[in-house]
Amino acid sequence: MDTPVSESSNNNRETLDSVVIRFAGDSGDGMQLAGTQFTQTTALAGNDLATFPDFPAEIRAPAGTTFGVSGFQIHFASHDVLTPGDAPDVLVAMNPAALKVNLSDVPKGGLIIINEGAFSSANLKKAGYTSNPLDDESLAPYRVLKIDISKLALAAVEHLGLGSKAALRTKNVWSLGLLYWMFDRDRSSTIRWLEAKFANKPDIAAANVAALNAGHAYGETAELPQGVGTYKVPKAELQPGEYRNITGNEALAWGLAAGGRLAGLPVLFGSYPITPASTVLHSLAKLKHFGVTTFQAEDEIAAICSAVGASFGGALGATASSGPGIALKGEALGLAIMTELPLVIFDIQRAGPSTGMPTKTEQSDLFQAVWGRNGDAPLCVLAPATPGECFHYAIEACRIATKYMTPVIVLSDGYIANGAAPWRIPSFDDMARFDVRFHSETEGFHPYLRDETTLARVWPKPGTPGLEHRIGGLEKGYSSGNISYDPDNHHKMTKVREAKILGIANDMPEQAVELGNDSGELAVVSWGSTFGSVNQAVRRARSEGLDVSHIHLRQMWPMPRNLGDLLRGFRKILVPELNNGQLYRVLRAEYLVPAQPLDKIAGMPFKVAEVLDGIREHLQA
Amino acid sequence: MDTPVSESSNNNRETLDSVVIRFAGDSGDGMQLAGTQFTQTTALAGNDLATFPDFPAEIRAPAGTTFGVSGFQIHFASHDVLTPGDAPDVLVAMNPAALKVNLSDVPKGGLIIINEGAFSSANLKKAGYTSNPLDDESLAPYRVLKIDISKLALAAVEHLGLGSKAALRTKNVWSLGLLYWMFDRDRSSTIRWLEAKFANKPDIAAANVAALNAGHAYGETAELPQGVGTYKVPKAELQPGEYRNITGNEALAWGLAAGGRLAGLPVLFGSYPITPASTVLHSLAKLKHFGVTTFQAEDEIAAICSAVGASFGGALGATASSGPGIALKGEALGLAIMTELPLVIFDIQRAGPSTGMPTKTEQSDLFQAVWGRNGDAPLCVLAPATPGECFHYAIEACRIATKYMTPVIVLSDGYIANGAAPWRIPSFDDMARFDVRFHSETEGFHPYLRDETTLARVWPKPGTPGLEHRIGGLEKGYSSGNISYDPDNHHKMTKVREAKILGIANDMPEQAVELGNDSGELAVVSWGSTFGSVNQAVRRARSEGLDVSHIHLRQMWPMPRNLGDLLRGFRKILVPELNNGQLYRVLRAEYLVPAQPLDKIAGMPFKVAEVLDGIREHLQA
Amino acid sequence: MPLDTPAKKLTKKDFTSDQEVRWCPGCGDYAILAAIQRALPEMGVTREKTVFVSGIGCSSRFPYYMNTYGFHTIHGRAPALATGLKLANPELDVWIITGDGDGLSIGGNHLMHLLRRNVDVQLLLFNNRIYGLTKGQYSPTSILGQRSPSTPMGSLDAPIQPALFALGAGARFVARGIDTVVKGLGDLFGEARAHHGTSFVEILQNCPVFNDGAWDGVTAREIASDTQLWVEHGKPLLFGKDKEKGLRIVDGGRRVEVVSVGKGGVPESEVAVHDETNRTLAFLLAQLQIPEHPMAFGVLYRDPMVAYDQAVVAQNEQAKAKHGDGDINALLRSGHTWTVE
Amino acid sequence: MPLDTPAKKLTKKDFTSDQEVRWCPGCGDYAILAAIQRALPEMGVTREKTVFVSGIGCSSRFPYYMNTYGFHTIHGRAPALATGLKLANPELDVWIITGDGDGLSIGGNHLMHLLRRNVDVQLLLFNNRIYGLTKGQYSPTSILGQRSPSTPMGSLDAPIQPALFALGAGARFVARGIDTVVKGLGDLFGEARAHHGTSFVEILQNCPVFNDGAWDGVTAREIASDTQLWVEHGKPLLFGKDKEKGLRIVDGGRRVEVVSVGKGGVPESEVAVHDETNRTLAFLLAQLQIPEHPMAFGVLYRDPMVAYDQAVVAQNEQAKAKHGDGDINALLRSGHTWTVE
Ligand SMILES: Cc1ncc(C[n+]2csc(CCOP(=O)(O)OP(=O)(O)O)c2C)c(N)n1
Ligand SMILES: Cc1ncc(C[n+]2csc(CCOP(=O)(O)OP(=O)(O)O)c2C)c(N)n1
Ligand code: SF4
Ligand code: SF4
Ligand SMILES: [Mg+2]
Ligand SMILES: [Mg+2]
Repeated sequence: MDTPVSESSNNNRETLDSVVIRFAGDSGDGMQLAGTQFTQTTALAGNDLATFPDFPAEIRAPAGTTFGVSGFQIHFASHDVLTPGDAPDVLVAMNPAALKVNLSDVPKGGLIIINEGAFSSANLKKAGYTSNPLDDESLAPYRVLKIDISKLALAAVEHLGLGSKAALRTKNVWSLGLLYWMFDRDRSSTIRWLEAKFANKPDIAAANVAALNAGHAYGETAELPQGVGTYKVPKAELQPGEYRNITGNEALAWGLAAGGRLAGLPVLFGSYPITPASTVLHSLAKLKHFGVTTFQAEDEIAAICSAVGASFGGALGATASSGPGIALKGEALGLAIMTELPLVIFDIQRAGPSTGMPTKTEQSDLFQAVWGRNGDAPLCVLAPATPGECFHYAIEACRIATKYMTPVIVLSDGYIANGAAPWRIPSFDDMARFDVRFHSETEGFHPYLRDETTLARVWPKPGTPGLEHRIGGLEKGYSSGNISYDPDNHHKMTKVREAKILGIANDMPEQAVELGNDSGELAVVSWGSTFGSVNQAVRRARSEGLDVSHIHLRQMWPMPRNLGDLLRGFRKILVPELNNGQLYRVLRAEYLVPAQPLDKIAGMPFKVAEVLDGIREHLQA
Repeated sequence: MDTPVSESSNNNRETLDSVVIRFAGDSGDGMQLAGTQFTQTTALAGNDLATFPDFPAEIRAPAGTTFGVSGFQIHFASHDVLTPGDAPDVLVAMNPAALKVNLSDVPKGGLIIINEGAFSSANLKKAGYTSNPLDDESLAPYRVLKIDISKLALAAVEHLGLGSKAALRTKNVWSLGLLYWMFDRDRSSTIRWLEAKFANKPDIAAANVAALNAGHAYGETAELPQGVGTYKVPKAELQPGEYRNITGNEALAWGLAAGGRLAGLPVLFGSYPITPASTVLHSLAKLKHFGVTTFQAEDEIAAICSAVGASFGGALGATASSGPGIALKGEALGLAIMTELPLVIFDIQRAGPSTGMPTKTEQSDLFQAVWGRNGDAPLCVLAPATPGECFHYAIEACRIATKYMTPVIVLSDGYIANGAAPWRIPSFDDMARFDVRFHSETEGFHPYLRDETTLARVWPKPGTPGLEHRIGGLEKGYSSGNISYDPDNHHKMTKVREAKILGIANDMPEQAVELGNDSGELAVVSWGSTFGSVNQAVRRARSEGLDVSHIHLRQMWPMPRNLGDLLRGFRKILVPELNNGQLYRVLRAEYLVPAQPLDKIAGMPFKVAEVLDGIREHLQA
Repeated sequence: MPLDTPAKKLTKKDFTSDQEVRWCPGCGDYAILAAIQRALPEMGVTREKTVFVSGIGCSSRFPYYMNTYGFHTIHGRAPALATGLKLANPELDVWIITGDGDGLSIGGNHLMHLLRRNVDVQLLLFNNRIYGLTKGQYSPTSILGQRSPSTPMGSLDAPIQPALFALGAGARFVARGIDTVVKGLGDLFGEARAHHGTSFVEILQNCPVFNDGAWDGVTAREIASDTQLWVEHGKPLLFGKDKEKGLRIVDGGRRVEVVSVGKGGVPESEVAVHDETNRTLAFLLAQLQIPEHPMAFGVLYRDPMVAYDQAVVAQNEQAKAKHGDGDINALLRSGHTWTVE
Repeated sequence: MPLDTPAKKLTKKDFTSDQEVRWCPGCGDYAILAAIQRALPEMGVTREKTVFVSGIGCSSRFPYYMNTYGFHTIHGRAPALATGLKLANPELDVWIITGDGDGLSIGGNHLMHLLRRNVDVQLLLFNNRIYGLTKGQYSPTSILGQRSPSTPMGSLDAPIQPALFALGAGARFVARGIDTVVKGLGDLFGEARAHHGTSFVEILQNCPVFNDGAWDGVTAREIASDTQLWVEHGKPLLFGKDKEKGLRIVDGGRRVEVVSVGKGGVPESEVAVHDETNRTLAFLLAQLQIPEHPMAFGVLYRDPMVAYDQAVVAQNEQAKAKHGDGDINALLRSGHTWTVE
């Protein structure tokens, strides 16, 4: 929470520039719901914002344990927001485990709102506390607001005569009400949402509304301790337009549907559930009326093979998975490369190796995407930076896949996949179509005839008389398309497969510099979901007078055609990544530039401060 | 065939320094047999030699077609031989297709021995000849010896009253006899071999011996045309010892059995057949009395999983495959990395991507081996240079896998796998044992206790009371071995997994320079099976006075600890590879040295001349 | 399933591609190829709507020799690929060609799911009880004790029985044929194609190079009438040169015994009658092995239900009927939005 | 199969690890865990010779809670891994824990080959007809029309029947139990362990979070006696509160009908008697579904043959007996060698 900008606002509210709030509680406590509603309301209030939901690995972890804690962080401000914030200004801790897990992230002086009612000795024990932190000195460095939220919520809904379990479940909404009061939010959209959600259970709806109002009223009426005030965060200057919240996986799904439309093709999406990719399948399964067929395959191999089969048949085949599942798809990816069929693959990265930490984010599949197959097997790799960009890059993947007859991997990650961000909704009507034209000329036909410019082979659609042909994973003759073991031909075909992919760089934008000059002392080169924290860090470094530029890659392969020249304009190159050093190696291999890694392999996004420290250190080194 | 060294030998034989002979015929013509026998006999005669068998992709390709041609090339000399030779001095062409496929490789003036009897118009047509090359000018640039071998072989075995099909099958042995005469070889070992092979069919044995003798006699008695003489290649100076021929796959199999012995462990080899890896399984299946259990799994995933299960159980788990199969193993490799279990993987590379050209060699799985998995998943990668080295590196893989509790990939390829080379047999008794000690201490036990030096975790064997424990693919707590989602712990574990693998470099030799100085103008850096041609090329370049050194890598990951410094001592670095540029990128990524590629992606080994040209060009550039 | 029919009557030659056939001389695959090239024109299919999809193996080279659309995919994955193809383009007539290794070793799982889903394709499994292409290792259908390069002392794992497996997996059409019984094959192919859903056809195939005569005990011409029982729906289960032998079901349906029929034997009425819609009977028939029993051929089981691809199309249509043709602009604006001015 | 027995009698507690159990409250997995922790001491096994191997899924977390050796592997591959483990160390007593997704979706092929090979392990398939861990997508055993996040309009693929699949794959021991019928489970576990070869045990399991009550039609206490037929070898197939109902086999063994037994019904002698060694009967029983028939539980099929791991050990011994303990020096010098002086 920044220092107050002024105090001259309504109701004596302090005006703040930006605030970070973290809701934390047991996974049964409804923290995700509270966070999502706060987000909606805050967006409506005109702030810019970013969020970070953090789930436990278990479906329903035993109540009260530290590994069952669920968190939702929101950062909102009167200016641009790029990250969910390093540290919470306000922590809402609904039980001892939530306090235990999150306390170390709260800066000294931060505000902690605690549900005292959950600090029973049983809960304290489950959380691994040997003494009650509310009774000792451990919270002294913070501003603490202890409230028996359980009891107050129960009281607020008592008149409705619900069972005590159901009644107690409203405590998340009660605390939401309190925060609405504290940050001057309007309750009405949440009330409408609750009434719609529980339309079939009017008493539950009423209870939640009552709790929300009660929490709000508590703020208005109760005497709050010293240091706990009320705040106002002015509207941000946002680009005008219609906005919505969108998660990365939703955006990928919608982008794929849109890409199919723009290509004039039906889409077949074959997938096998895996965290954190499953929700792409879930979203697409609802889009059957968009010409999207979804197929839950028996495994990842069948999933990608079904997509390859669909593309052979003249549809746009697509699939999605996460690291371990993508590993399984390697062999079939090779088939798509060899048969030069369009294919869209979403890799929602998670912490590895192996099963790793499935619910945690990471950027460690870059090598796998670019180089992880048998043989010389080039394809195109894209990496959106934000949930909203996922929509754009899913469409771009469809365009490139069909235009160049190639698989395209879109590298997302658990962080963008689940994180919702406000997104200015584009107009679909303004988007350029890229209708596919299937090959139709029977004269001189063979299946590996190539377009001279793109080097893409023709796409003949089964069902077309006169174009009957056979393809497969064996090497093809350049000028006949038949199986060929000719040594020179294999060399030539390997080179043409490479040239086709490298040529895609001519069809995509040059690399821009996000912040700073086109040359200088230090370029910080990031990719994917770390955009926000890296951009913030570079901004701060520049405000400290350091000569630092920010370059953010979205075209991972082929890389932007000007990238080598651009990088050579900097004396030093620092590559922050959520992995053990992958992009920095690719840059060195491609451009022979002295890129250095800055790694964080913790299943968590970078904090701005971590990147900033890395920049300072690197400049001193 | 070099120019005659002297003419003063026995029977007026010209003395030659080195000769390259290629046997070529239909796959039914027994060319591999003729080549192998010529090899045995030549080895006995004391020459050094190298061979290159080249099979058709089909099991039994239709007789007479060009894609059914089978070839076997042998290079033998009175000096060191490192490659099977660029171009044949002598081509034996048993039918029109064999002539058609191989003619372009024969240098002007080369000797071509042709089985005239097979040049029927039907065979000419099958080979795609429109006119008979024996009748036109196309063979004018060569020395040609036309013989109706079919007829002469039939005549030689007539007295045995075989069917004409069986009788005709002796024509390969007839031509072998002729070559034995021409190069002064002793027939007796082949006769013994034939008699043993056909012990159950004495008439076939007799027919073959008769044909062999008849071919030999033909040479002695027939008037041969101008320019066709008899030759002698003096013994080479070979290191004294007992020798045998060994193929790379045989050597891997035997090395694995030996490695199991040296570790004091039973071996479980789980594999699924695939060209060109299957023969490792075939060899090992015969070694049950060596404590080796072989398991033909239902697929590659089951194969590697069975090996991982075996290692968990306290045996040494191993598996083998080629590119597409290794791709399928990626996910399970990650499991072995995460659970830190020993595992030996042989990747016998073939031309890719996808199914590619299964019977052809290539080095295009380096990326896949080093980087081709989800997550940060480091392991050890070794690459023998010759069939004989396969034995040594299989043992080394066992040593490292068990000492460091890690998967080790041995990268071989189709060329070393099938190519037989004379190999000085080591004494097993001289080899250092590396007996595994399973963990036994129950006090303070957890499964991720590490050795301070190697960083390897302990290996507790199921069945041991008091060490009951659970492992799996989820991230482990550094100090408990239990599942951990702790962010810092994941960072620490990722780093310790990396450090463990990098530390292996301290346990392996420093990189030596094969030829030339330790620093200078140009280092040619090769790896794997290209050793021979690259070494020859560098030797020739040096003899031309060029400042070139040869560095041959066998430790692909971690790389030798002095490699960076060594490479930085050269102004230029050229990396010849049978792929589209993989090692050169790894070198740039690791050492930021200006390595440049020299690629050949033709399913064939380098010719010496190709590398030499590359060296010259690169020095000029 | 029949779709368009060609303008002019096609012949075997129309279905023969220009690629040289690259199987070993004498390979059973030749006969199967000829049988299908002959049978397709009979069925009145068009070349352009016909697709052959295969995995990897000698048998899987099949598509190259058919002058139709074809896809030679990767080992074991043809069923998965064909499923996607059929979902993308349900009007195509899709044939899957696989081997005992391709279909039952690496590809067993995809085969199982193809069968339970009941995708409308024909699957021909060439069972030579060996891995041909990789030079003769034993396969999941090899007999116990099979000697091969990977099992020099004989194999130890019990073979899978393809038809039994298919029934266990929920197949709705299970048939069996023999490479050399060309007429029988042609008929089976026609039945298979006519069936809506996955038609599973096992074909006993000889590999003269690596497993010569593996089926001789069943297929040799001299003994064929005693070792082969060709079943027909509604007909008694008779075999033998003069149909003088039959199968009687005993033990409350749990066992089958061979009986002599007619003079000196039992009356024909005691011989069981084939009911191709009964899965338990099919299970019984699929298990019959020489020498105790004849081996059963023909359509062992056929009990159609809706094909998966049809159901998918119908559900997609239903969604369209309900929501109208999807509107991307509306999708992007669905749920909660707000406007910044 | 029983090996060593522990020095002192162990208890449930000895088999309970120190890891906190992380299933949802009310999950059927708890009961199964308790059942095995109780059953193992009864069988007299030692902790150190016991290994639990699993894939990925809620059910696959099982090994963490057993204080034995354990391996939580990767999705679907537990059977393959266990096969290698058992070949490497045949003295171990290996239990595989899998789910309907883990074992029958991604892992179906490994399961099939485990069964046909007959590796001596026990496999427990927790069938909750849903993917639990990934939050509720339909599974290969989900009923037609199952609504789930991936099938919002209902699933279209026919479910696989695990026991039927196992029989088709050549399993030699097929049994079925219910999470809440703890006594029955304990008995089945004992029988499974006693069987030499792969013991396949399907356990109907409730997932209260994503598929609550999926089995209620069979398992609900009020109706259990009418919907559950617990079979016993040599005993008539009777069920109902007072065993007043039975199964009669009709139509030459092809169909099964429910009959009333005793007064007013048919004599008990007309009721079929269970023969666990008869595969066709097992196939018939495995297919029974409510509401037409009761669902069959207990050991549906048991017909031991030599276990794969035993055969492998024997063949290895045979090789040693024939060639003696392998000598690497001799191996390197086998075949043709020559000496350079
Ligand atoms: C991933 C992969 N693994 C292994 C192989 C090698 N391979 C090709 S075909 C085959 C088995 C073929 O057997 P089958 O399906 O019975 O066909 P057949 O050759 O007998 O007709 C194998 C193991 C491969 N091509 N790809
Ligand atoms: C290779 C791979 N693909 C997908 C997943 C995701 N995944 C984990 S468990 C599971 C399904 C679990 O279902 P089931 O086996 O029925 O177990 P349950 O959770 O119902 O007990 C899936 C799809 C994974 N972990 N690994
Ligand atoms: S190896 Fe056998 S199956 Fe393959 S083509 Fe030859 S004969 Fe046919
Ligand atoms: S999701 Fe279902 S199966 Fe998984 S632990 Fe929860 S209740 Fe059990
Ligand atoms: Mg086969
Ligand atoms: Mg389940």
